[in-house]
Amino acid sequence: MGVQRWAMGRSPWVLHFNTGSCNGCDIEVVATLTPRYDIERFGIFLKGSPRHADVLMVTGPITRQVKDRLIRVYEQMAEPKFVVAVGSCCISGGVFSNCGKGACYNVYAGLDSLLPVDAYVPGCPPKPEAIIDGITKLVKKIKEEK
Amino acid sequence: MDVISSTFQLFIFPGFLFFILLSFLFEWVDRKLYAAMQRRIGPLYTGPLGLLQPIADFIKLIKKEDLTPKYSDKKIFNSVPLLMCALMLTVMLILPVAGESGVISFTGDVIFAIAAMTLFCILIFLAGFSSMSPYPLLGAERAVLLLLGFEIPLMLSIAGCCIASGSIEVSAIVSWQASHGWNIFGPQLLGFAIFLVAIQAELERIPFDIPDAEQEIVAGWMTEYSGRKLALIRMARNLELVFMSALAATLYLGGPMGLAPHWAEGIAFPVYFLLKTVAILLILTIIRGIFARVRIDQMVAFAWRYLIPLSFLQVALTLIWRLI
Amino acid sequence: MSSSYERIFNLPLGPQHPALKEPVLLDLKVEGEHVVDVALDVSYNHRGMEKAAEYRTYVQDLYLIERICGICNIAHTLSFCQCVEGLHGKEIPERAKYLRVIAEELERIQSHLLWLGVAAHEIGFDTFFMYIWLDREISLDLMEEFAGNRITTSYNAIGGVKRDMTPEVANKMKKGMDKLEERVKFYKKVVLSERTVMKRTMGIGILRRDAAIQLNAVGPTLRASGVDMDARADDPYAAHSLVPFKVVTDDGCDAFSRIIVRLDETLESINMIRYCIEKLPPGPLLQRLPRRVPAGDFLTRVEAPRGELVHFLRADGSDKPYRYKVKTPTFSNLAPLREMLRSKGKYVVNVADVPVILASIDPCFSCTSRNEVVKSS
Amino acid sequence: MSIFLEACRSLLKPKATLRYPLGGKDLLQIPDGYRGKMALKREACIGCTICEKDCPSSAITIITDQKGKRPVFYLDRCMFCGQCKESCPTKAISFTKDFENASYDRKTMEVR
Ligand code: SF4
Ligand code: SF4
Ligand code: SF4
Ligand code: SF4
Ligand code: SF4
Ligand code: SF4
Ligand code: SF4
Ligand code: SF4
Repeated sequence: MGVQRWAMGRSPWVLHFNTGSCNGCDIEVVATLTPRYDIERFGIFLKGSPRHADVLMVTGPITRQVKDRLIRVYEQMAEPKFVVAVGSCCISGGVFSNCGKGACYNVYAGLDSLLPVDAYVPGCPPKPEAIIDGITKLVKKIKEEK
Repeated sequence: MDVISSTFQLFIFPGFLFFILLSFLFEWVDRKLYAAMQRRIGPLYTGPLGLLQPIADFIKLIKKEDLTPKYSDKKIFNSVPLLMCALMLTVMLILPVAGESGVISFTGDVIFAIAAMTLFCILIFLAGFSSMSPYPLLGAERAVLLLLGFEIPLMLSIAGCCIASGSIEVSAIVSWQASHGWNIFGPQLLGFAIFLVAIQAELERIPFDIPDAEQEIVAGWMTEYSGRKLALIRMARNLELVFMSALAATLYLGGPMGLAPHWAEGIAFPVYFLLKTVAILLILTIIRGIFARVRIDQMVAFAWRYLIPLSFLQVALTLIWRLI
Repeated sequence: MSSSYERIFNLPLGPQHPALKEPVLLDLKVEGEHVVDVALDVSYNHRGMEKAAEYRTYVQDLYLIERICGICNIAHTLSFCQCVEGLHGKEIPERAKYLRVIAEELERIQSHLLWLGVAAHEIGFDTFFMYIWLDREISLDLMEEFAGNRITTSYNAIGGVKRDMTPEVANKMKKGMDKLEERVKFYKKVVLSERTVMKRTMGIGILRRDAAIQLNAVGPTLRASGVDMDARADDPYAAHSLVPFKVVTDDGCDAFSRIIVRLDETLESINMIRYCIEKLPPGPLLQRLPRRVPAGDFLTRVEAPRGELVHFLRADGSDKPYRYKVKTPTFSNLAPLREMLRSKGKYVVNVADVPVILASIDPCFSCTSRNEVVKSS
Repeated sequence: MSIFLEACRSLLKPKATLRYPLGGKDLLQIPDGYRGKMALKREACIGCTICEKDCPSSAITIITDQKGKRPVFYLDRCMFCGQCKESCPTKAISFTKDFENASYDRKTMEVR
């Protein structure tokens, strides 16, 4: 469906989920809303309710405690839905991925072990421009696939 | 012929289609101006200058999966969005767009408009209540509290207009203004101000966006809605925005009437209508931009302490003015 | 209000909630619109950092400790470096001390502006939020130029700092400070004149002076209750004994005076940066230190943007810490927060006030999670 | 009231938004010291493996190519802290201004 894909790519509403981040990534995600970056240009809103959102933007290492919530929120979202992992912590555990052998006892090594991830935005934290770059790449993917 | 023209009027212009498109346009204007006040751009890449953004949002939501929470009261939960749209579309038919009267016009249609606004609030309450989860419940409760605050000033300010023109019919108010000057240039100026404040509350916009205050109760009464139903709710709210601005223009700014040669009235009047309603919308958006949200008890206290006495004063002034 | 118990219900805020940028669970007991009690669950952010620190070398730990928190990463690395330097018993070069103060104060400006924006957002004042965050970009641009990244800077190194301040950057910094000063003064004017802001913050989140001391509040939360306490003044580190500044206090004890305290502190920080740029002594940046740290205990206090931050290091002579312990400002402010969130007598807390009160201590729980609930299956 | 005046002034002022990405990357003024994606000067690297040992998030693995040992950087774990650059005795590692590293696939996120 051409129209559907067009509309989907033009209005991806984002739900931001912090899974135990150090706040670095979160403030950069929020910063993308602000005048300098203004992601509303792409029709993006940051939504509070999982029911309204299309894109789950996860920041921070996924701690054991928050895992169930994360999955619950993902399940509450309506199809079609997408997941973006922002920041090295979220992609792989980042600095927490190296405790002797493997990740720290309380952190999952990467979001992709829990949810299907559509785009990765590396950085610690990624610049707001880098997050925008990630979103544009995601939008391209939405338009071409699904 | 008559059937065709009235069907055209009902469904296309100035009927449903016109209003729906207008509602999308209004959302765009609202978002763009709001962004500009914050030195942002707002929607930009969807269509020229982002004009198609509201339509993209709508289509996307329509196409999304539609979830109904397990514990909700399904009948009410599912029907409320549709009812909201239907209600708004019906009540909009009384708005005069191309002439003195709208598609439908009858004595007492002003009362109908007021009733529709109240009904809309009740639908909001039902929407929140039927979701059966804490945030929507709190939102619904707040919506009703809000209604207590602004309903009376709203009615009284409209009553002021009715008293001034001696009629409770929209077309009569419009034609009265055509001959006596706009309501806003009279004792109704105060009424106009009260009306603007009250509809800001009715529309649940900052500073009175209390029932869906994001920072406190997520999306308030809308929290559990998704997909098609959310699309309808958003549309109903945009329609309400159009309706309220248009009603303000009709009651206070002389409706669609204005200077135009007789042969050009068919075009000039809708243009006047648009200009005036958009002007009201701009005022509403600026108000939204420069205030912080007040608390529900502060809102109700404000309404009872200032708005209601003032609106009584306004009615009294109008009465005196009429008698002289 | 009558205390009919049927009307009391639980309203969980979080762990995923638009008012909170972090996973935390505030379990409110609500009666109508009034909060009667609150239980906090801050365990969602527990990443096991203190344990992880024992498995890394000091060089690696620097970056781990930095990621306790993004917003005040400089305060954390500063504490860590001071612990290590302290055990070595070495002074760092004078120039590095000044540069550390500049970095620290720049971070404070950034953090306070961030917070002011968030506070504006919490009361639904989005336009104000946008203006503030637009101006905050000035400080972030300076940070990027100065340290190489906007947020997580990795500026401090064990034994000094990593980068020098070129005259060019110094010039930009001075210009940026002038602009920021003008804007912060404007914000103060707005806060002092905007009725809706005052309505939403005055008399909200009251923490009396004695309660603040008793419950061990720190930072601006404490100073807004009229207590004159600041680790920079009481226990000077880096170049703080040489850089003059005023400890800002206010007697309002409510959310509003916390805004004022933070705004005034920002102005102080701007002046401190100016002074440091002016008086920056020449010399080396880094005192190279061996990778193995002598055995011993060391504890430092640093005034992070949110208040006093305490780091403790026990070393056993190897190149890895034996034990590392962090006590962060938000953790200290949690007990006062609970006090603020409970309606008592004439003092009522509305649900609508909860985000404002929460924001008023400037919480960030990423450094605070101390425990994890383990389900025994 | 002051915020109203500011809003009016803002309406007249140019927008603060940088039209990235459609306006191009040149809009952004990335300072020289910015730590973006790293680059390796292959000739300079002597294969000492210090960078691997010091990397706090084990984002570096040493592999052997025709010239001997050398590091590979995994961007999905790297946090752009700059320690590898500090540690390298021959200054073989440097940081570029490239920040556009978003990707669909974790496996492609590496610098060889
Ligand atoms: S939990 Fe495992 S990986 Fe983490 S520090 Fe302990 S031993 Fe190392
Ligand atoms: S990637 Fe870096 S900035 Fe982001 S949450 Fe992890 S440590 Fe913090
Ligand atoms: S309490 Fe804080 S510092 Fe300690 S392990 Fe947990 S997150 Fe790390
Ligand atoms: S109080 Fe803790 S979480 Fe908050 S900014 Fe400081 S270190 Fe970070
Ligand atoms: S109170 Fe519990 S968590 Fe804290 S030190 Fe004692 S045993 Fe450990
Ligand atoms: S920048 Fe830091 S995390 Fe990345 S490879 Fe180098 S040392 Fe490792
Ligand atoms: S530290 Fe430098 S020289 Fe040694 S392996 Fe790494 S890049 Fe090569
Ligand atoms: S300075 Fe020389 S001996 Fe010391 S760690 Fe570096 S390469 Fe090895």
